[in-house]
Amino acid sequence: SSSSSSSSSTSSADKPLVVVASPTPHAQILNYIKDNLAAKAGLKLTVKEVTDYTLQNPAVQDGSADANYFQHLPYLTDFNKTHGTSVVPVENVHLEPLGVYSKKVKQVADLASGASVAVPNDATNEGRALKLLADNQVITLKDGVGTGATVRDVTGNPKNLKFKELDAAQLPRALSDVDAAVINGNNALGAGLKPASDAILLEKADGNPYANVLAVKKGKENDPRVQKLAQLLHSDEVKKYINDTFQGSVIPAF
Amino acid sequence: MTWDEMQPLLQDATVETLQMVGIATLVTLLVGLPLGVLLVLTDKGGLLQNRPVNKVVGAIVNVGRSLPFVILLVALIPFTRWVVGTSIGWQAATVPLAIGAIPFYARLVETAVRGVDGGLVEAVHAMGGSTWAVVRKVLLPESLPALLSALTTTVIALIGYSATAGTVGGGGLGNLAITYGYMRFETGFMVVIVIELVLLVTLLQLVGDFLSKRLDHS
Amino acid sequence: MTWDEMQPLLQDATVETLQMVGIATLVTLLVGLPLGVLLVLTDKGGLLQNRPVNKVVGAIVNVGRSLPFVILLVALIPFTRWVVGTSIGWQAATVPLAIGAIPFYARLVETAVRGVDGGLVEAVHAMGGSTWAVVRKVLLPESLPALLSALTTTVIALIGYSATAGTVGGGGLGNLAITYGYMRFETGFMVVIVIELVLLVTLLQLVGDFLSKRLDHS
Amino acid sequence: MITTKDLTKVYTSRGGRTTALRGVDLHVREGEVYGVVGTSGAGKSTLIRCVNMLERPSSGTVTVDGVELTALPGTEQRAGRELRAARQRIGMVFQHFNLLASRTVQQNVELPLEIRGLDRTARRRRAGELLELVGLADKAQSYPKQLSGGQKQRVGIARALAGDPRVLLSDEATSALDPQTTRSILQLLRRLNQELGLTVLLITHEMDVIKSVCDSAALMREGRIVEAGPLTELIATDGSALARELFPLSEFGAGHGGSTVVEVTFQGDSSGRPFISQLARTYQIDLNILGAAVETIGGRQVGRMRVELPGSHQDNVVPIGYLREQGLQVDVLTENGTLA
Amino acid sequence: MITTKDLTKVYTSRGGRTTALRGVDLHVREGEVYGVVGTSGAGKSTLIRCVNMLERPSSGTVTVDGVELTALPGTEQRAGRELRAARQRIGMVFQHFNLLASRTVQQNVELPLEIRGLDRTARRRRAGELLELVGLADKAQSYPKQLSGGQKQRVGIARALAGDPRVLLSDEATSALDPQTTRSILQLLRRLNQELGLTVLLITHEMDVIKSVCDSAALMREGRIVEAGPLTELIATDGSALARELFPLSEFGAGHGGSTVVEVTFQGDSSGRPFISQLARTYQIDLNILGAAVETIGGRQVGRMRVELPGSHQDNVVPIGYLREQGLQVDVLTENGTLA
Ligand SMILES: Nc1ncnc2c1ncn2[C@@H]1O[C@H](COP(=O)(O)OP(=O)(O)OP(=O)(O)O)[C@@H](O)[C@H]1O
Ligand SMILES: Nc1ncnc2c1ncn2[C@@H]1O[C@H](COP(=O)(O)OP(=O)(O)OP(=O)(O)O)[C@@H](O)[C@H]1O
Ligand SMILES: [Mg+2]
Ligand SMILES: [Mg+2]
Repeated sequence: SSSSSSSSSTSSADKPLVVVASPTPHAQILNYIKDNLAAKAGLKLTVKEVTDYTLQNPAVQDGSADANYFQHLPYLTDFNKTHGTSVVPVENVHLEPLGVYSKKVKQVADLASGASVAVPNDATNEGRALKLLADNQVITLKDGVGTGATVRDVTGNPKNLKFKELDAAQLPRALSDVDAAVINGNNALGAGLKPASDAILLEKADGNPYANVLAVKKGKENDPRVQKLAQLLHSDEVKKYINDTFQGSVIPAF
Repeated sequence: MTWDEMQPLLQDATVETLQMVGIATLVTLLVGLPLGVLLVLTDKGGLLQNRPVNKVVGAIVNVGRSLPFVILLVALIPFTRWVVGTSIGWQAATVPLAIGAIPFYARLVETAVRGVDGGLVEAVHAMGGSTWAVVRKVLLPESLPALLSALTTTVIALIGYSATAGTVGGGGLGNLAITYGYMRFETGFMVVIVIELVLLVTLLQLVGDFLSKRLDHS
Repeated sequence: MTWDEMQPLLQDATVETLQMVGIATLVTLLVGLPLGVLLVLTDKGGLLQNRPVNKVVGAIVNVGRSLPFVILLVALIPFTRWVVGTSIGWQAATVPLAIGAIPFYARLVETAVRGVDGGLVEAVHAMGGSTWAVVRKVLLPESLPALLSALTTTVIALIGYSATAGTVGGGGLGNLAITYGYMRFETGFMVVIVIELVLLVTLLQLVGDFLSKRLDHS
Repeated sequence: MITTKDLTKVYTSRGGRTTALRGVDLHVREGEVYGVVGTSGAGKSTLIRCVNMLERPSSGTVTVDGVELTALPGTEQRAGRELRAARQRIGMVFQHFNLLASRTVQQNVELPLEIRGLDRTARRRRAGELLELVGLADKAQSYPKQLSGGQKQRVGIARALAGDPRVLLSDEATSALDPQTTRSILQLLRRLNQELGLTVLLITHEMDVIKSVCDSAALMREGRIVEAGPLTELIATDGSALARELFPLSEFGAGHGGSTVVEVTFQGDSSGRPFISQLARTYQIDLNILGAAVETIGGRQVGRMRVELPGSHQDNVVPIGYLREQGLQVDVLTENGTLA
Repeated sequence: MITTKDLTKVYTSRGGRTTALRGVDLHVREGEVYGVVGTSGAGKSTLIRCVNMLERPSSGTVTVDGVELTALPGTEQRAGRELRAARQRIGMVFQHFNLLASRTVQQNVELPLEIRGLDRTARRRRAGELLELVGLADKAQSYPKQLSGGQKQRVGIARALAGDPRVLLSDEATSALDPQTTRSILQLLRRLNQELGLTVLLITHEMDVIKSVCDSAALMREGRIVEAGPLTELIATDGSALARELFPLSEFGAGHGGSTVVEVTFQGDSSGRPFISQLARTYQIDLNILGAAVETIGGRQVGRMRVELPGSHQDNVVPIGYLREQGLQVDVLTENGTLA
């Protein structure tokens, strides 16, 4: 089939570059490039939206796709280690700052003892949400847990918070049923929350390891089409598009 | 992951699954059974023939079968909150589970009740029995073994559905398999959970078949 | 979101749904039909009575019905890649869809084929017909209307399942409803998609019922 | 007890309209066993189902035990309260028994009593009595599938009697049974009729059933009753189709050339007289019996005989006159064996 | 044509073992119509199903048209190639017709020919001939549900004949039909038997069926054949249960006090003699005929009469002796109407 032949390392330059991506904001950004910038740069781009994290690295590894764009570096590293894959990052693209939101309190410190806090239940976001709370001294985590921390790794919990693990997209909808929720930028924005003003706690952009990257199978980093896409992702037009479209829930990481 | 780490997770998840599926089954039975009987009674030539009611109920049942579960779940949030007071947790998961299973069970009930010999209905009419007597003395008791088989099928389907309960923090075995085994790549753990699921389902099927056969005097 | 923005998305998704469901249906039919017939033939008192085969096939079918769909999907990745050459896209989605639908259809086929009057089987035996003649001349043609109804039910269930196809980039209407309506909070768009789904399902049910009735001469 | 007046029934379906009854006047007296016969499709089942309103007649009236059922409100699918009350006084026995597989024999018999709202103890007692009556007391706790066809039908009869009906309807109650079982069911019906004074309206296509239990009978053809009356009267009726069905003589021999063949039909007392031997002795002729069917029906002897007299018709005018004087019906057959 | 030797059949199920056949020796000659009667559960269906191996006998042999079927390989569920070939020469007609609802009448008749592998044109021609034969040529394109019971059974017969069988088996083929339709089906069977020289083995529980079409008959009871032979011989046999079933006299009158009641059984020529009137004239007595059943079966007159003679038994020794001299079988009844 066409997708497997494109996996040969000497892929011809005029074949479309197949990129798998999560729908928001990754595929949206890629589609902006495809519709507005790719033709000028002489790049043929095919974007495939895949909602499942776990499939995207194998798809790149087995040649079903040329590149993916959905993950941050800690996840990629972890995945390579557990699955023996050799997917490498090309460039950082954007950051989706995680924030703590609440309809009940104005700051984290006001959370009462035994308050309920909803966190995402997926592997890339749960550990990150807990780390945000840990970095702000709300809880402490077991030493050495990486990005894959779960609520079971919470060792110190002075406020005796009750954690609820929910689907990331469900978090804004459940906000009125909990005292606070840790919500991804894109989901917050979709639900009409403004990260900059509404979050009672927000991830910092500087030195944040959770920037989402464009990644390819090792050895394809120098494919001219990949290089072209990387350049376009770092263009001013894309930066402006991200800022205009996502209003701070997604911020350019370049 | 060691067995000691798995054990409490498994135990909690098992309890959650049983709670969710148990309550959803109860609700499904209470709503789906009358709905299925209604579909038969209001059909053309039925005892309470009523085309509009039949068409509307039939359409609702069909729609219920075709909507993506997550959409159903979202659409139901206000209702769920009204019923159980929250939109998260296993209690909240029971509502969309039941609502998803009701049309499924109602169709199975319809088929089962249609299987009852029309001669028996006529016999009760000839005795001077009312429609209610027909339902209570003939349609339900005569189709009981089939209704029970249908319930077994529904419970097994509910166990499958309940994997989605994780979306609203409902937990359960299916969710555990997805979050640990699948998203965090604990393949060994996943296998353990799948084995537990298969055992649970097989047990349910055996018990259901046994009871259904015991009740069948035909 | 305006209609002009929705329209191309809807169109693509509709095509994807029809492709996925169409191919999965075909595969389900090709595998599920023989499997269902096999379940009847190998059962106790059946023409090819064979307890081990019957028990094993029955168990596989039961397990297939109870596994969370995502787990099935992941477990199948190597197989999917072997069959369609890729693990993403709508082609890849057809594999778990079909595998999920096969046990469902097989059970329905089993019920339909069991409904054929044993006297007809005996009649063919008395004429000197082989088991194959019984299957081809009696079991399949006589249960055709029921097999068709069962297929309608399966296609509708497949449309429901296919919402999960987004997991592997299969797209389709259900996935569109989830990504836009659920993840991006475009409620208006979600309503449009749900209406299209409901229309599609209702249409299928009507066509299925009509054909089944036309083929029924009993 | 049962009276229908100008009853018609038209079925309408996609296929078109079928007229099943075309003006039926049926009159069943209290305490009699009344049989209805007729070819398939004649409308027998439709008639009996109109009697308890399982089918609503298109026009005409049905009166059972003084109540005009056609005047009571309700549809075929949903009977009104008064019709339901009236039905409780009419028992019905079905060809395929229609017993509930989920209930024991006793619970099946209790069903009409449950519908009437009797309490548990009263129900149990009444069911016990009835099972005793039909000879199934020992099967009270069995399920229908454990019974033979005849036993199932006995349960069906016990159930039909549970509500102390004045009238019993039966649509081919014995058609699914073998002759021996049929006989025992018919004896039971006859006994119930005599002991309880029950009025029975039954449909059958077995002439033997009519012969052995019915007081009266009706013959239906194409939605009409073409003959009806007490059996003994029917048999005496010249050219009665029903009588011919009851005593088919078609296979009787045709006699030799040069002789006269007559058919003698008689009923009641006349057969008590030895007319054959009297004829032989009075006229000193040898009578040859080619065919005969003589039976005891309803306690009276009835029958037909085909008798061969030596000589031509002219030669036998006197003997034939003698037979007619005895009150016998005599038909002279032509050479080829048909009635002249 | 059909011979079974010491056939036994034991069914084993959870419930236990049922012995349905206990050593059956059946012999059906080529070209005859052979009837089997017996009470429900006697083993009739089991016997006929053993003839074409739908049930495998537990022991004993079955030979049809020279082929010993019991020696051919295969199980009940899966017949071997040779048994399948043998079955193609044995037609079977079922009580409930067993027509395929999904096929037209013509396609139903073509089914055995498809199984034999005939081509389309040949099949169509043969089906056309057969439908002509059974009088349903105009219904070729109808579906079974559009036919009446009798028409369905005609299709069943046409189908059974499609493979040019030497033997036709029929298990209660007319039990689901009304008497008129039954007659037409029986006439058809008789005609096929005479025109095609077909051997027919049929099961029934209607004595009328035996009387009207069978050359020979067997009576089964509890898995055994208790009586068998040509009909005329059976009737002449003293104390034949089958003859009694064929001519039931139970409803005949019992006579008055002070008289002697005798039952006279005769067959063939003896009935051609006017023994009743001869007796009357010779001994100058009045004979009263209490009951009579005289018919023509297989062209011969056969029958029974219950006759009342005046005076006690002693008084009638001479007349009874006279009757016996005529070759008639005479049984003297006791006062209460049973045979002495
Ligand atoms: N529900 C119905 N819808 C349409 N036509 C019907 C219906 N029931 C009976 N008929 C028709 O009415 C006529 C009389 O039928 P009915 O059943 O009363 O006959 P029957 O005398 O009982 O015959 P059988 O001896 O076969 O039982 C037939 O032509 C039959 O086809
Ligand atoms: N498949 C079976 N399994 C067990 N017992 C059976 C089976 N078929 C028949 N029998 C038993 O074998 C005996 C003979 O049955 P069979 O059907 O041959 O009787 P029959 O003479 O045809 O009766 P009927 O007149 O009711 O058709 C009965 O006692 C019956 O219960
Ligand atoms: Mg009828
Ligand atoms: Mg039988």
